[in-house]
Amino acid sequence: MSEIGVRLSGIGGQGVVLASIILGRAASVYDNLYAVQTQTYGSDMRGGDVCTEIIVSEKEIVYPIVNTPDILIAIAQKAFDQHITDLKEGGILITDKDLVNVGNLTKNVNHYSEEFNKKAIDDFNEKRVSNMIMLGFVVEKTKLITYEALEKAIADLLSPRIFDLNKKAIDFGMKLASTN
Amino acid sequence: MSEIGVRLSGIGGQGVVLASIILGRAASVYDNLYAVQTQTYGSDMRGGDVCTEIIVSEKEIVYPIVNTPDILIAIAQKAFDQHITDLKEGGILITDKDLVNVGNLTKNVNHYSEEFNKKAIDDFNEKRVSNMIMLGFVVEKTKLITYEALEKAIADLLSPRIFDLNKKAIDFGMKLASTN
Amino acid sequence: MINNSKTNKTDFLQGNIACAEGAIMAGCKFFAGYPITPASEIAHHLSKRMFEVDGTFIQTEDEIAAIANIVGASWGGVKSMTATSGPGISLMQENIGLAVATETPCVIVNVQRGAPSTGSPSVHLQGDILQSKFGSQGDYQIIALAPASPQEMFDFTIKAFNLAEQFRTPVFVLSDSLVGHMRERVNFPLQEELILSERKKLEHYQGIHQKIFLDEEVAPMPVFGKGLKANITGSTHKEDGFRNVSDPKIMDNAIKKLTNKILKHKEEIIEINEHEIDDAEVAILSYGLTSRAVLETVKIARKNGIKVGSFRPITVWPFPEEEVEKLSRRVKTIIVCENNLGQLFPFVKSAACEHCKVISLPPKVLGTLYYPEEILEKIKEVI
Amino acid sequence: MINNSKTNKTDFLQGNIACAEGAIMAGCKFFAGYPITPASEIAHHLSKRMFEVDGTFIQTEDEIAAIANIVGASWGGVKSMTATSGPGISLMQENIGLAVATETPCVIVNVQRGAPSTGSPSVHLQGDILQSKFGSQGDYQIIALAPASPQEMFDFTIKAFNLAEQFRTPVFVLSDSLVGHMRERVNFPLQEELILSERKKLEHYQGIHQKIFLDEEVAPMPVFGKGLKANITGSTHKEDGFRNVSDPKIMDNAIKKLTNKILKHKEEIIEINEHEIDDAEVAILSYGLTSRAVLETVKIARKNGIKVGSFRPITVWPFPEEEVEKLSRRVKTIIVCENNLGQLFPFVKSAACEHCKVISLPPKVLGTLYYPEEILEKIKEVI
Amino acid sequence: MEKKINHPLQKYFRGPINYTTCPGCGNGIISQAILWAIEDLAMDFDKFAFVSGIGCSGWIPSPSYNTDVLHVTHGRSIAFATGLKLATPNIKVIVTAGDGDTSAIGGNHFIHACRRNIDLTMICVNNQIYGMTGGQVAPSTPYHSKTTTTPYGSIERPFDLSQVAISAGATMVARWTTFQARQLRKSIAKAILHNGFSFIEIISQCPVQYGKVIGKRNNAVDMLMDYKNRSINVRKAKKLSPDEVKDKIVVGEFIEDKQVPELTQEVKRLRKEAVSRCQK
Amino acid sequence: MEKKINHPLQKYFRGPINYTTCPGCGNGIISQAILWAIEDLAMDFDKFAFVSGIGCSGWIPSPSYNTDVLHVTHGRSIAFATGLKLATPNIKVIVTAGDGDTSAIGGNHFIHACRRNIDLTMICVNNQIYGMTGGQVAPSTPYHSKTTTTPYGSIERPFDLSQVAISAGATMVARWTTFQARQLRKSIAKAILHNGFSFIEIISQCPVQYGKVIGKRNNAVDMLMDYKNRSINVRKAKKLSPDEVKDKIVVGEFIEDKQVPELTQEVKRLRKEAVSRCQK
Amino acid sequence: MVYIDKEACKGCGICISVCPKNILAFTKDLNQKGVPYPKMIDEDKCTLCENCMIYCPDFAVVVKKDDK
Amino acid sequence: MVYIDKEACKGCGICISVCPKNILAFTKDLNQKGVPYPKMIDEDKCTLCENCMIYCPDFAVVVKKDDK
Ligand SMILES: Cc1ncc(C[n+]2csc(CCOP(=O)(O)OP(=O)(O)O)c2C)c(N)n1
Ligand SMILES: Cc1ncc(C[n+]2csc(CCOP(=O)(O)OP(=O)(O)O)c2C)c(N)n1
Ligand code: SF4
Ligand code: SF4
Ligand code: SF4
Ligand code: SF4
Ligand code: SF4
Ligand code: SF4
Ligand SMILES: [Mg+2]
Ligand SMILES: [Mg+2]
Repeated sequence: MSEIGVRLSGIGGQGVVLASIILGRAASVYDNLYAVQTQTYGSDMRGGDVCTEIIVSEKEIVYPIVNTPDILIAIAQKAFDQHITDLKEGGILITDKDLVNVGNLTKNVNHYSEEFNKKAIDDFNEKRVSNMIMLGFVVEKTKLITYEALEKAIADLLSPRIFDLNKKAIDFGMKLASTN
Repeated sequence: MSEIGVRLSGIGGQGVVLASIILGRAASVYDNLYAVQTQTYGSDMRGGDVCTEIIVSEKEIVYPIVNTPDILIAIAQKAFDQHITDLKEGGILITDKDLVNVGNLTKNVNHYSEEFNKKAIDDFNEKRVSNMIMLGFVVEKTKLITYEALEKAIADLLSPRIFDLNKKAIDFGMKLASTN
Repeated sequence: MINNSKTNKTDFLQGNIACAEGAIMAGCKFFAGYPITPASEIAHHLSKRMFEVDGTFIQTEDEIAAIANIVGASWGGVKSMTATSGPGISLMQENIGLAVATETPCVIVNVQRGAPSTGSPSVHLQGDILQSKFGSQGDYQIIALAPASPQEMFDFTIKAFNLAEQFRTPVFVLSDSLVGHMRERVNFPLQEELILSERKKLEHYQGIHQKIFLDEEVAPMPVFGKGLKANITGSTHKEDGFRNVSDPKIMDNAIKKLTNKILKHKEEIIEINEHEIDDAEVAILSYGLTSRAVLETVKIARKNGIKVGSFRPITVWPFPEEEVEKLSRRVKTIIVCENNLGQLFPFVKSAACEHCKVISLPPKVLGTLYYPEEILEKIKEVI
Repeated sequence: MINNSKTNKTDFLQGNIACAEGAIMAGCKFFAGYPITPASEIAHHLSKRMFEVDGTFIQTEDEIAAIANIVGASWGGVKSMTATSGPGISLMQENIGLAVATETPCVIVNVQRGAPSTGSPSVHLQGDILQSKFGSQGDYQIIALAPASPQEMFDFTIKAFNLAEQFRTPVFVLSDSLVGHMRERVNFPLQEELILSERKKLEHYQGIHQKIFLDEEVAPMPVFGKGLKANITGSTHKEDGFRNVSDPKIMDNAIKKLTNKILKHKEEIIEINEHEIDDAEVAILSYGLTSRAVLETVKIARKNGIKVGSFRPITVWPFPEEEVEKLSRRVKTIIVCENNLGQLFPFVKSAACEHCKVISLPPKVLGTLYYPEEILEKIKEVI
Repeated sequence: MEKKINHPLQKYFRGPINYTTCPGCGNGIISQAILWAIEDLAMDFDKFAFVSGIGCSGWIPSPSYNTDVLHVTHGRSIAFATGLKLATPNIKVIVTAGDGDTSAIGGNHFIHACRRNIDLTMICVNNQIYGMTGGQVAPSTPYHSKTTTTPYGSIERPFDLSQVAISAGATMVARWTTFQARQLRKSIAKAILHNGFSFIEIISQCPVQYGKVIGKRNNAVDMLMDYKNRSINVRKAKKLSPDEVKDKIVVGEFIEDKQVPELTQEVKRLRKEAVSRCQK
Repeated sequence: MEKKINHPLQKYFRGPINYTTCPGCGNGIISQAILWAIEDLAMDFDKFAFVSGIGCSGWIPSPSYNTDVLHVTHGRSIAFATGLKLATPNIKVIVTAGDGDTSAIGGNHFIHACRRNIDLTMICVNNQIYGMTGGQVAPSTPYHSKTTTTPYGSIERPFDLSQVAISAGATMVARWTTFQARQLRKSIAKAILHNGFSFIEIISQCPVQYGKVIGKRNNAVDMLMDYKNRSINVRKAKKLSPDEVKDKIVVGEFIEDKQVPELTQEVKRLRKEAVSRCQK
Repeated sequence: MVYIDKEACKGCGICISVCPKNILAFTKDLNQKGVPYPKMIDEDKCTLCENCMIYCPDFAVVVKKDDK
Repeated sequence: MVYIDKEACKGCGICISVCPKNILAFTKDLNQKGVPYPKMIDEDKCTLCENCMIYCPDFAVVVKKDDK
C-alpha cells in the first residue's frame, strides 16, 4: 500500500479526532504500517470546526500534511463544503446522510453516505458512538487497517467501561459498509 | 588651547565628581569651549573609588575618554597609585599633601601638592569644602577656565545657601595656588 | 529635524537628563518606569518634570507594568516613554511584541549595561543590539537609534518620538552606560522651530469594519474616549481589528503588513552618518559611542595618509541593508567595530559580502571604548 | 545516542507527550511550567508522570517563576525542564540570561505558535528562532535543537538533557505547534542502552577560591546541600564565583569564556542531517518540520533528474557556520527555507556567500508547511 | 414567543450578539450584569473603555462591546488599564479578567492596583480554573481538586481573592456568584461610581473545564444551584463560627466605598503643585 | 580592648567579614540576627542555603556566607528558592530580600509562596526605600514621602507587607525593627524550625537613602532610636484604637506557627500515591 | 412577553431552572446547532420577572414588559 | 571583655547608643577609613550584655564573657 491520505472533518464534539487517533494507532502500532496524524483547530477552541488528517503508508512518511486527500470524511455540512475541492479525483468520499447534502457532485469520486448520527441515536441510544459507527464503516470500505489492529487500538484508548459499547458500534458500522 | 585631558580621582564623598561637573559646565556653557565629562564607579556604589575625567578643548571633542591625562588630580593614596602611570610625561600632578604620599616620583611631571583636606578643616571648619579649595587651586594652576565662568557655574549648581562658603573656598584655593 | 543654529538654551547635561528633556520637548506626557542602573536618572528627572508639563510620571511595580502602562497611555492619545536597561528590556519583551502587533507608538530607552544577566550595571557595553530586534516572539520590525553623546540623546529621543508617531510603532533609543552618564554641552532648539510628528488619528467612527490596522501606509489610529469604538487585540487580527486566530492567510497578512509598514519606508527612516567615505578604501562601520573612537581613528589615519572613512548607522534597526550594500561597492574592506562580540556583523557581511571584504573587530576588552590605535592597527593589516 | 533497533516499547504519540516521555527517560526529575497552547500537554502529562518517577511537578504562578524554579532545582542537583511557547519565552528572557551566566544545566521546550504577540496559538510557525538566541540582554551562546516529528521530540529532548549536562548550559528544544500536536509512532529505547550524560560535579570543597565557573572545558558544578559552599551569582564574577562588577577585564573574560565554552565544542554539539548532498548543485537548508517538506521536494526533484539535496541543521544554535561554509564550497546555490520571514538567512548568507549563491524562500503563506511544488519551482528557477 | 426580537442590550454590541463561549458558561451572565449596570446608570457607553487579558473571560468585552476595547497579554490587563486611565482620566475604565489572569500571572499588578487606589473597576471572573487552556489548576481552585495538572488533587491552598484585595488596599470589594446576578449588577453599578479601585469577584460556572473537576461536566444548572445553596451573605457569615461557613461561599460587599485619595486625582494635584512651584 | 579578636560569628563567613554596606546600615544587624539564630539552634551551616535577589539586602548572604549561596535576579529569589527547596527538601532554605525585591517586582512570587506554604524562611529587609539604586520610592515607603522619584511626595499608599503575607496564607508571620535585634533573632530561629512558609519583615535603617527622605541622612542612631520610640507590640496594639497606633510600628509575631500541610511534604505524599496507583 | 431566539440558544437550561414560575421547558426540537431550546409552557403565569433574560448566557431571551 | 576592631568600624555610633551603661564613646582618633571609632570608657561598669556586639552592623565588636 502506498501512501493514503485521509481527512476527517466535522465540528467539535463529534469525535473525529479520536477516530483518527484510533486509525493511526492501529496502523502504526499493530499493523506495522507508518501513520501520521495531525489536526487543525477552528477559530476558537469551543465547538468550532474540526479537521484532522491522517496518512497511512507502508513506507516511512516524509511529508506529513494531506493537501489532497485520497479519502475525505465529512460529517457536517460546513466541513463538506470546505474540503470537497481538495479531494483527489477518483477518491473516496464518506458523508453523514442526514447532516451533509452533497448537492450536485461534479467530482469523480466514490461516494458513500450513511446515517451515522441517526443510527447512533436509534440503534444505540447514544449519540456519542456515531464516530465509532463511522470508523467501522470507513475501515470496512477502505481496508486501511486490519480489524485486529483496530480492536487493539480501541482497547488501548478507551476505558474498559465503554469498550464494549464502542466495539459494538464499530462492528455495526462495518456491517453497514459491507451491506451498503 | 588644544585638548586637555584631566583626571580627578579619590574616594566617594570627597566631591571630585562635583568638581569635574563645575569645570565642564564653566568651560562649555560660559567659556565657549567644548568639554566632556565621564566617570567610572568603584566595584560597589558605596564609598568605593571614584574617578572622573574631563576633557576641555577649543575644538569639538571626538574621543571622550582620557586614556593619558595631561593633568592628574589624586586626593587619595589608592587613587594616586592607580593612576600615576597613565599621566603624560610633562603633565601636571596635583595631590593632597596629607593624603597622598607620592614617594619616589620617577616621572617627569610638574607636581603640586597642597593640604586641601586639612585646610578645609582648619580654615573653614568644614571638611566638605576641600573639593572647592582643590578646584580653585587647579583652575589657578592650569587656567583651564576663566574665573567668571567658574563663578557662574557654581552659582548654577550650588544652592544659594552654600554658594558663599564654596566661593570663598575656591578663592582660597586660587590664592593658595598663586602663592605656592 | 533640529535646527541647532538657533537655540534657546545651552546646558551641560548628563546624557540621561538630555534624553529626559528631549522627551519633554518632543511632547511626551507620560512616563512609566522602574529604576535600574544606569538608566535611573531619566526617571528621577521626569518624576519632577512630567508634572510640570501637565504630564504623568508613574513608577510601576516592575518593567512589565512599565511597558504595559505606556502602551495603555498611548491608546489614551498621549506620547509615552519608558527607560530601562537590558534586564528590564528582557522583562518587557512580551509586551513589546504587543505594542508592535497593536501598532502602538511609544518610545523605549535602553541604557545598556554589562551583560549577560545582572552583569555589571555600570560598565559600558553595546550588548543588547540584537535583543532589541529579536527578543519578542515572532517576526517583526523595530526602529532603533543609537546616540553617541548627550546632545544625541536629546536629539534622537525627539527623533524617536517622531518616528513612533509616524509609523505607529515602538521605537528604541539604544544608549549605553557611558553615554547615559556622560556630560557634554546640549543645545536646546527653539520649540517653535522643532518639527514634531503627530500620529495620524482616526477622526470619526467609520463603522464596524473601519480600517485601523495593517496598512503599509500606516492606518489612522483611534484614540480612546472619543466614541471611535477602537477594537484592539494582540491576537492575530484583520484590518478592522477583529481577531482571527485560525486562518494562516490572515496571520501571513498580519505579519507581512506589519513588517512592510517599516520596510517600505526604510529610506525615510534610515539615517547614516558618513565621514571621509568618498575616497576611502576601508570603511569602518560602527554605531553609538563606538563611532567616536572610529572618528578619532579616521582623523589619525588620514593624517597618516591612509584612506579610511567612517560609516555610522544612526538607525541600527531597520538594518540599513541597501546602504551597506552600496557602501560595499565603494570600498575594498569594511571593518565592523562593535563593543560586543560582533552582533551586527553577520548582517553587515550578508549585505556586503558580494562586493567587498568584511571583517569583525571587537575591542580587545569588551566594555571599554576602543583605543584608536587598536583600530588603526587592524586597518594597516588589511590595507 | 539512541539505539532504535532494540526498543522496549512502541507507541503512537503526540509530539508533546513524546517530549515529556523523553524527559523522563533522560532522567528529568523536576518540571515547572505554566500552561500555554500549544505546549500544555507536556505539563498535563508530567503532572502525573513526574510523581511516578519520584520527581516533582509544579505549576508556577507564571513563566518567570517556571524558569526560576528549574534553575533553582538544577542547583539542587536534579535535571529539570520547563515547556512553554513564544509568549512564555519572552517572559523567561531575564532568567534565561541568569541560567546562562550561572552555567546552569536545564532544558527549555518552546512549542512555537503564531506570533508576534498573542498571535495565533494553534498555528504552526517557526517564528522564535532568533528569539531563542538573542532574547536576553548581552552576548551569549545557547544550544537549540529543532525536531520534526514526535520521535524526534522524544530523541532531541534526551539529547537536550545530555547537552545541558555536558556543557552546563540551558538547552532549547525548538518545536512548533504542528510537531507538538502531531501523532506518529515513537520507539522507546531500552533504558539500559541509552547513553545519558551527567554533569561534572564538584566532589569536595576546595577552598574559598575553588574554580567552579568560566572554564572553557566546563567547570565542575557544586550541588547544594553537600557542604560545597557554592558561591553563585548572576552578576559578573570570576572563576571562583566572586562578584566583580567594575573591572571590564573581568567582564570581558566572563563573556568570552562563557561563549567559548560552547564555541570551542561546536563540533561535538552540532548535528546536521544531509540528504543527497554529495552530487547536489542546489542545497536546500531547512530545519524543524520544514525539513520534511524539503525532503519530499528532494524526492520529487531527484525523480525529475534535478540534482538537489537537503541540508538540515538539527542544531540551530550554535549556528553551524563552518558546516554551512563547507556546504557552500560544494554547491552552486543554497536555498534557505524557513517558516518565517527568513530568520536564519543572514547567518547562512554570511557564512556561505563567498562561495555560492544564497537565496531565501519563505513559504507563500507563513504558518503553513511548504508545498513541495513551491520549492521545486524555485529550484528550477535557479538551476 | 419564538419571534426574533432585539435584545435590550443589543445596542452595546459591535455586531450581532454572538459569544463563542460553551453552553451555560457564566461569562454571558456576567456580561449582562456589566451592561445592565451601565444601562441602570444611564451613562454614555462611549465614555467607557474595557481592558481584558487572555482567557475566556477576556472575550467578554473583546471584540463584542461597541466601545473602546483593548485586549492585551495574559495577566497584564490591569497594567495596561493603569496607563490608559492615567492618560484619559475622564473615561471609566473597566477591566475584565479571569482568576488565572488576575491572581496567577497577573497577581502583582492586581495587588499594586489595590494599593494605588486608581479608579478602575475590576471584574474578576473566578471560575476557579483555567478555562481557555483546558482546565488546569488556578490559584483559586479549591484545595485538593483534581484538574488537568493536579491529577492527584491540588496541594496548594487557594487564595481568597477578595481578602487579598482588601489587605492590599482596595477601597471597594465585593464577591458574588453568578446566581446573584441582580446583586452583582448593583455592585457593578456602585463600583463604576466608586472613586477608586474596586474589585468585584464573581464565582462563575465553567461547566466544561471546572465541570470536569467536580464531575458535573456540561451541567451549568447544577453548578448554579450549588452556588445558590452554598452562598451566604457576609453579614450573616460574620455571626457564624469558621466551621459553619467552611463549605459556604461568603458573598456580599466586603468594603463598600472607602474614601481614600484616588490616583488620577492625586496626579492632577501634583501637576498643580509642580506648576506653582515652577512659577515661584 | 582594641585588640583584634575573632568575631564569634566569623566561622559563618567565607572570608574576612567585610560588608560594603554604608555606615550604620541595618543589614549588618540583620545578618547578625540570622547567624545568631542559627548559632542558637546549633544547626549545621552546611545544611543551609541562602537565596537572595538584587538590592543591598541581597548582599547579606552573597558572597559572604560560608555555605551555599545563590544570588539571582531582582525580585525572583523566592521563585528560585522554591525550585531549590523542592529539589533538596532536606536543606533549610533562607531567602533574604529587600522590600522592593519582595513587594515591587517580586510581589507575585511572594504571595504565591505564602499560599503554597513551602518551607522557606523569608527575611524581608524593609528599609522602606530602594537602597541600591539610589533612593527611589518603594511599595513600602510611607505615604507622602519625598524620594528620588516622588519629589512632590508619594501618592500611593504603602503595603503592610505582613498583612499581605497573612492574607495570602503565610503560616508564620512576624515583624520587628532592627532595634528589636534580640526578638528578631528568636523569631528567625522559630521561623527556621517552622514547617512552612515563614515571613519575617524587618523595618531596617537605610541611613543613606532613606535617611535623605526623613532628613536624617547618615544618622543611623537617630533612626534606631525612632524605631525604639515608635515600636509597639501587636498584643498591646490590639487594645488600642486605630488612631492611637497610627504613627506606631506594630511589631511582634502575628502568626506564630500555624499547622498546615507543607508543600515539599505534600510532594512526597503524592509520590507515594502515584507509585502505589501505578502498581495497582 | 418572553421571546426566545432559538438559534442563539445553546441549550444550557439555565433559564428553565431560574424561572420562579417553572413555566419554561425544553422543546423536543433541536435548533441548527443540534441542541434543544426552551419554550414557554404557561404564559399566563409569567410575572415578567426577567430572570430568564438576565441569566441567559447567550442573550437568547428577551422579556418585554410593555407588550404582554 | 569588649574588643573593638577599629579598622572594621565605620563610625556609625550605634554601639555607643545601645550600651545600657553608656560606657562607650568615640575616640578623637580616626581610623584608616577616616572615621572615629568607639572606645570603652569605663570597663568596670560593663555587664557584658552584648548589645554593642549584636547591634554593630560591621561585626566590629566582640564581647567575650569568659575573659572579663
Ligand atoms: C504569557 C502567557 N502565558 C500563558 C498563556 C496561556 N493562557 C491563555 S489563557 C490562560 C489562563 C486562563 O485562565 P483564566 O485566566 O482563569 O481565564 P479563563 O479562561 O478561566 O476565563 C493561559 C494560561 C498566555 N496566553 N500567555
Ligand atoms: C529587572 C531589574 N530591574 C531593576 C533592577 C535595578 N535594581 C536593583 S536593586 C533594586 C531595588 C532595590 O531596592 P530593594 O529591593 O528594596 O533593596 P535594597 O537595596 O533597599 O535593600 C532595583 C530597582 C534590576 N537589577 N533588575
Ligand atoms: S471553557 Fe469554561 S470559561 Fe471558557 S467558555 Fe467554556 S465554560 Fe466558559
Ligand atoms: S544604601 Fe541603604 S540599604 Fe544600601 S547599604 Fe547603604 S544604608 Fe544600607
Ligand atoms: S420572566 Fe420570569 S416568570 Fe416569566 S418566564 Fe421569565 S423567568 Fe419565568
Ligand atoms: S439560558 Fe439561554 S442558552 Fe440557556 S437554554 Fe435558556 S435560552 Fe438557551
Ligand atoms: S557589653 Fe553591654 S554594657 Fe558592655 S559595653 Fe557592650 S553594650 Fe555596654
Ligand atoms: S556599631 Fe560598629 S561600626 Fe558602628 S561605631 Fe560601633 S563599632 Fe563602629
Ligand atoms: Mg479562570
Ligand atoms: Mg529596600
